[in-house]
Amino acid sequence: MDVVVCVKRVPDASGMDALVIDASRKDIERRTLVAKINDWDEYALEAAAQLKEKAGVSLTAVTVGPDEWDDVLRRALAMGADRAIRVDEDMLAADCHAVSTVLAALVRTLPHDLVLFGAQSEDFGSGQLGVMVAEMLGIPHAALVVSLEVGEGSVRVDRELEAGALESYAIELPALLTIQTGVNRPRYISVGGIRRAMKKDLQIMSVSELGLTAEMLAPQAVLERLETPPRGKEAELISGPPEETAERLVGILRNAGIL
Amino acid sequence: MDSIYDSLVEIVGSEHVSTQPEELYIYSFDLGTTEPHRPDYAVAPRTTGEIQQIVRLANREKVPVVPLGGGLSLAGLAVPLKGGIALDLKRMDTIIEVNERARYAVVECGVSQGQLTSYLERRHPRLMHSEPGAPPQATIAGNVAIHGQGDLAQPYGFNSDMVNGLEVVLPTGEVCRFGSCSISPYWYTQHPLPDVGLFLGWAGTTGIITRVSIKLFPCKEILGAGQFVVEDEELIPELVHRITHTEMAHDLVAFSQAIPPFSSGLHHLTISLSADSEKELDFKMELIFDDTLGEYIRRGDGGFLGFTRGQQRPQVSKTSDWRKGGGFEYVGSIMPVETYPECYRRGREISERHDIPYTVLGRVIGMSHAMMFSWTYAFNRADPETVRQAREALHESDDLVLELGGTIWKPGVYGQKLVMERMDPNTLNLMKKVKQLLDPNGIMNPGNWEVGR
Amino acid sequence: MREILVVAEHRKQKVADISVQMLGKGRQLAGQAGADLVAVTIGTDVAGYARELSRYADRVLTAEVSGMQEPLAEPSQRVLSSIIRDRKPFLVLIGHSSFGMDLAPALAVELEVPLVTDCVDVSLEEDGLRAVRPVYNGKMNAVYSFALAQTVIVTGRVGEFPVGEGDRRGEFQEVSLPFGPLDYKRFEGYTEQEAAGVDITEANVLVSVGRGIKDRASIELAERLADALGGVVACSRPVVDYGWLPADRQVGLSGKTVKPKLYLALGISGAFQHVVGMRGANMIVAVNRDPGAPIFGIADYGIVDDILRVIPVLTEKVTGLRS
Amino acid sequence: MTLADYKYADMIHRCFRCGYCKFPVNWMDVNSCPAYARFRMETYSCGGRLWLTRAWLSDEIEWTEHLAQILYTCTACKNCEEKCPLSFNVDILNMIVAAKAEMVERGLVPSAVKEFLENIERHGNPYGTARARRGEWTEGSEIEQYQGQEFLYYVGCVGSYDTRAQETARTLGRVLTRSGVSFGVLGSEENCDGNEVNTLGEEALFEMLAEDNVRKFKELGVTRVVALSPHSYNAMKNEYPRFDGTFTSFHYTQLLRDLIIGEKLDVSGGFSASVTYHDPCFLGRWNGEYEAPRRVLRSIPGVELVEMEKNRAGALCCGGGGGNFYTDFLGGSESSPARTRVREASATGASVLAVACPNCMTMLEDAVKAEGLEDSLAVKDVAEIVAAACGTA
Repeated sequence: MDVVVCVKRVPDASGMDALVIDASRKDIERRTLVAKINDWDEYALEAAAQLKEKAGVSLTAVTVGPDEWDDVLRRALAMGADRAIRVDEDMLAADCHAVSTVLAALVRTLPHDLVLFGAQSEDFGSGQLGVMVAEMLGIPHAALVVSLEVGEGSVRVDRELEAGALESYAIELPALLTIQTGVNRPRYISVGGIRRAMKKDLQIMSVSELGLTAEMLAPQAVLERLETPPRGKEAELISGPPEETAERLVGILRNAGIL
Repeated sequence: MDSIYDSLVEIVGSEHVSTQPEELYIYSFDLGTTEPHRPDYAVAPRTTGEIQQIVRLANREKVPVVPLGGGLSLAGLAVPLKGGIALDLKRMDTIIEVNERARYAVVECGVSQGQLTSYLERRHPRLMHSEPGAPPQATIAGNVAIHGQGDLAQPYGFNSDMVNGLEVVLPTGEVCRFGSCSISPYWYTQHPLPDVGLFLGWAGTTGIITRVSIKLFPCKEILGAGQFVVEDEELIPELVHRITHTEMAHDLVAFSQAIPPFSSGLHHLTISLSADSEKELDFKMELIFDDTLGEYIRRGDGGFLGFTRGQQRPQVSKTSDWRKGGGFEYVGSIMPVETYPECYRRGREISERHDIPYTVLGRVIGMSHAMMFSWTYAFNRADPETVRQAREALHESDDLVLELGGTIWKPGVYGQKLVMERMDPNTLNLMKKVKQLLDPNGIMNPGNWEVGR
Repeated sequence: MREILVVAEHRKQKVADISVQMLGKGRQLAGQAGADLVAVTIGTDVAGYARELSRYADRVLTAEVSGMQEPLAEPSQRVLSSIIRDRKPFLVLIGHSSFGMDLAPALAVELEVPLVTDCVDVSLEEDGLRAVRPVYNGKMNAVYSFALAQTVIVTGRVGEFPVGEGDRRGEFQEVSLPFGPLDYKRFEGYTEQEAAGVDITEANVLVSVGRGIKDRASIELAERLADALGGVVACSRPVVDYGWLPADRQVGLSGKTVKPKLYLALGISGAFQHVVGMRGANMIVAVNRDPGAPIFGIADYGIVDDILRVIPVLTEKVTGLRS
Repeated sequence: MTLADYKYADMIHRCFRCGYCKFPVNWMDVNSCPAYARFRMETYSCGGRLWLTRAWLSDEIEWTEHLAQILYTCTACKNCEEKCPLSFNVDILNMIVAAKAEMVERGLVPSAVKEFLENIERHGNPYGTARARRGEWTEGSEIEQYQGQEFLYYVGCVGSYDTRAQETARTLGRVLTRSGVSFGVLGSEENCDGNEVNTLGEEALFEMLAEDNVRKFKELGVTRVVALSPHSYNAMKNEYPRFDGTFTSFHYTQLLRDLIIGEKLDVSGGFSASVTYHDPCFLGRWNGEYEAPRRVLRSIPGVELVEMEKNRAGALCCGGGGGNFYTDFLGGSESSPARTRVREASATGASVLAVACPNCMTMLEDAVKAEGLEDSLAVKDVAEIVAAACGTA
C-alpha cells in the first residue's frame, strides 16, 4: 500500500509573548522565530508510521516550500518515510487553493492509496488544504479523523464532530484523510534519527515539472493584510510570588462569594 | 472497569495500587529460583486500617493476598503463586516506640532491619537488636514471620523468640493483639498469657503482622570479631561447644566457601565479641582465644587470624555476583551442631555436582542448642541452565536436611511438602484446623503451606 | 435578485446554533446589499428545519435526501454545487463546524470559487467582500479580499455572529435532484460520548488544566485544588490527547460547553476551540507562564506564573481558609 | 535494539535487587532514592528499573508510557551508585541512561520529556521561551557581555529563565563584581549546557549542544568558566573534554571559597542565622565537592551551620535532576523528594536552607510553600548569603 503524507513547516510562536507584523503587512516578523513541523502533521506522520509498522506500506512525505523546508522532510524520513519530495516553491503568499493545486499535481504523479494531511496548520489554521486536494484528485475524503483502521481496499474512520460525538465511515481507497490531534501519540524524533535520515533520498521538484503555470497558482482569496486583533477586556493581572498571588486570588474568590 | 481495582483505589489511593504490567512483573518475582507468577494487583497500604479493608475485600472477592516486606525471603514465600494482591508493606515504616529501660522496640511491619539499626545507633546507642544476615531492607516483621535469626542468636536465640507482642490483621479482617499489649499500653512481654502463637513461622499464611515489639539488647562500646580457622571440619562441633561455654561471644558463625580459592576447604569461625572497655575486651579475648582455643593453635589444628574492630554490615548480596549473574538462593536449616561436618561434606558434593562454587555456613543459635546451617547456590539470572542447576541443588539440600535429622528453615513449596509428609499427622491435622479457622477462604499466601482443607 | 445562501446544518433534530448565527450575519449583509437571504436544508425529513429556518430567511430550499438524518458532507456537496451553479449567490455562508470543514473546501474546488474558512467577520466594502479570520492561534487577524469572483464561500466561527430577529416567514421551495447512495463512502453511524461519572457541566467550580500541567501525575495537584474549592477537574484538548484525563472532562468545541460560577484555567493558552466552551463562565481566572497567552484576553483575573508553583500554594490557602 | 545489542547486556542481569540502592549512607530509612521515596513501589527503585529495562529489552514486557515514566523518574542523583555493594555499581546509572537512550531512539519517551527535548533543540532551553530572551535576566544589572574577560560566567537555562533563579544569577554577578573578578556572560548567545539532555539519554542532541558550546567558547577565547549551576559545571568539567573543550570549569562556590581564602571577598558583614546546607547531586555525589560551599558558609560570621541527617554523599536529592525540575514526574505529593527534603531541613531547626544550584532552589522553594514552612524556613542560595555578608544583597 502506498501512503502519502503532506507536511508543512510553521514558525514556532510559542516562545514569544507577542508577534510582530513585518513591513509588508502580510507576514509576521520571522527572524526571532524558529521553525518546526506543523503539530497536526506530526500526528498524520505518526499515523502513517504506525501503518507502516503493521503492514507493507511504502511511505512518501511531501511538502511545498523553499529549501529550508527540507528539515521537516528529514523529520518525516526519520519517522519512517521511505522517500520525501519537496516542490521547490515559496508559497507563503499563496492561498490554500494554489497550494492544493501544487500538492494535488504532485500526489497525482505518485502511487497513492491513502493520502494523509494534518487537519489544519498551527500558523494559518484554515483547515481546508487536505479536503481541497481530495476534491482535485477526485478521491473521497474525511476531515478531522480521530481514528483510522485500514482494511482490505478500504479504511474505516471516525470523524470528530462537536461535543464529543463521532461520525463513522467506511471509505474505499484511494482516499484522503485529514488527521486531528489525539489520534495517536507522535513519537519523539531524536537528533541521531534525523542525522541518519540525512542519508535517505530527498527529491526536489519544481512546479513547472508538475506542469503548473503561475496563472494556475494565482490566489483566489487575496490576503490583504495582517492586523493585530483588538483584544477584548484584558484580565486584571495579579503579580508577585505565588504566595502573594494565591493570597490575593483567595481574597477575590471570597469577595465573589465563591469561597 | 475492575471493581476490585476501584475498591483498592478507594482504600489506599490510586498511587498505591497498580495493575500495570510493570508492577505486576516486578512483584511476580522473589530474587531466587522460584518461577515467577504475576499478581493481579500490587498494593502498598499505609495503615493497619487500610490492610483490614484490603483483607475484607479479598475475603469477599476470594482473592489471594500475599504480604511482603523486604521481599528477600527467597524460596517463593513472597511470590504470588496463585495471583491476587501483592501487598507491599514497606510504607508502614514507623518506629513507634523504643523503651530504653525495658529494652524493646515497637515497629510497624515495614520497618527494615537497616532502619532500626540506624535508629538505635543514632538515638539509643546503648541498644541493639539481633540483625539477620540479610540485606538491610529486610523487615523486622517479615523476619519474625519466618523464624529468622540474627547476629545475637548465640546468646538469645531466634528472633521470633524475641517477640514481645504482635498486632495482626486476621485473614477475615479483625485486628488482634498478642502479649502484654493486648491488655496494657506496654509491649514488653508475650508471656504469661495463654499461648496464641499462630503467626510466627507461618510465612504470612495466617494473617498479616502489622506491628511487632522486639527485644533489644545491650550494645557495648566496642564491637568486633575474631577469626579462627581450622582445616578439619570434625573439630567445629567441639569448638562451638567450648566457645559457647564461655558465654562471651554474641555471635558465632562457622563457614567454608570455595571463593577465594586459597581458603577453600578451610573452616572459619567468626567469633563476635563486645565490650565496654579494653579491660573487658582483653578479658573476653583471653578467655576465648588463649584459654579455650590456645591448645588448638599449639597443636597446629587451628589458627587465629586476628581480631577486627567495628561491625561490618552483612553484604550477602555479594554472593549473588559470584557467577556474575545476580542470583543466589540457599537452603537454610535448623540443625544439631554436631551435624556440621556432614552438612559441609554433603553440601560441598551437591555444589560440585552442579558446578556451583560451594558456600556453607552455620550460625549458632543459643548455647549450641542448634545452628542455622545454610547451603548457598549462586546462579546466573541470564542463564536458565544455571538457574535450573541451582534449583536442583536446593531440592537435594532440602532432602539432605531431613536425611540428617534436621528441619528446613523457611522452606519453599518443595521443602514444605517434604516437611508435611513427615510431620506427625496429628500435628498436621491441628495445623489444618488452625488454618481453616483463621482463613476460611484460603486467601492468605495460598500455595505456601497448603496443609489441605 | 442577488442572493446570499446559508447552508443550514442540523444536529439532534434541531437547526444548529451556528447556522442560525450564519443567518444573522447573512441577514445583515443582505440588508446592506439589497439581496435575498436564502437558506438551504438538506437531509431526511427536513420540513421541520425548514420551518425554523423560514423565520430568518426570505426563502428556504429543502432538499430531501433519504438516509441522511444528520448532515453528511459529500451528499450535501452534490446538492449544493447544483444549487449554487444554478442560483449564483454572491456569498455562501457555512458554519465552520466539523461538517463545514468536511464540506466547504471540496465544494469550493468543485465550483472553482474562493473560500475563506473560520471567519470572525465578513463585510461588504465598495470593492467587494472582505473576510477576516484569526491566524497564529488568535494572535493575529488576516484580512482577505476576492478579486473578481462571482461567488465566494465563507465559513464562520461559532459564537462570533449575532442571531437575527427570527420574525420572518420565508417561502419554501423544494429542490428535487436525482441522487443515489454513495458506494465509495459508506456512512456507518454516530457515537455519542458515553455518560461519565463526573458531569463537568453541572459543577459550580471547574479547575481546568491544559498542557501546562506537563504530566499525568500532576493532575492530582489539580484534583486536590478542586477538592478544596468544592469543584471538579476539567481540561483542554491536549490533556485528553495525551491520555491524562478522559474525554468527558474536555471543555471546548469538541468537548463540553460549561457555565460554572468559577472557571480556573490553569496552563491553558486559550485557543478558540477551548474558549468557546467556557466563555460563559461567571468568573474566569487564568494562570499561565506566557503573558501573551490569549486566555488573558478573556479571563477576569490572571496570574503569569508556572501553574505547578501556584497550584499547591493556592490549594493550601483555600484549605486553610475552609478549615 | 534487542538485549544482545544493549551496551550493558552482560551486566544488567547482575542486579540482585537487594535494595541497598534505596538507603542513605546511614541506613535511616529506605527513602533516599527520590523516585522510590515518591512512589514506594519496587518498580521505582534503581533495582526495579534495571529489572524492567532487562525485561523490556528481552521482550518480556512491552513498552508502555508507564514504563517510560518509571525510567524517567530517575533523577540521576547517584544515591544508588553510592550504596550498591556490587562491583558494577559504577555503571548502574549508566545502565538506566542507556535504557532511556534506547527509548529516545525509538521515539518512546513520555510527552513531557519529548517537549523538554524539543524545546531545547529549538529554543536552547527546556521552557520553550525564545532564545532572544535568554539574556533578559541581566537587564538592570551591570553584568557585561563576555569579551575576553578572565571568566565566562555561564548561567544555564534555569538561571536564565526562571524568575527566582534569575535573582540568584544577578546576585552572584554582583558578588563577583564586588570581588573584582573579571567576568562576562553570553546573554542571548548562551546555549543550553546539555547536562540534563545527557541524563535523559538524548546523546546526539547532547553532542550537538556540547560541540556548539565548545566551538563558541573557543571562538571567544574562553579559558575559565564559572558556572552558576552544578549541572552545567558537571557537563563542562566531565563531558566537554570529549568534545575538545579544554577550558577549566569551576562551580561558583569553589570560586567564592578561593576569593574568601585569598581575602578578595570580605564577608565580615556577616549573616546571622542558623543555616543548613543541601548538597546538590551534581556538585556532591557527581563531583565530590562537599566542602567548598560549607567552607564559604562557615567563613561568614554569624552563620551557624547545622547538618541535616542526610548530608554529603548521603544527601537526599531535591527531585529536580534528570529533567525532573521541568517534567515534574516526582511532584504532586507530600512524598515528593523536595517536600521530604524541606521537612528534613526544617527538622534541624535552621531558619535558612542554603542551596548551591538553581534547580534545587526552584524545587525546594516551591516545596517550602507546599509544606507551609515559609515563616520558619527561607531558601537562599549560598551566593545570596554571601551577598548579604558582603553588603551587595
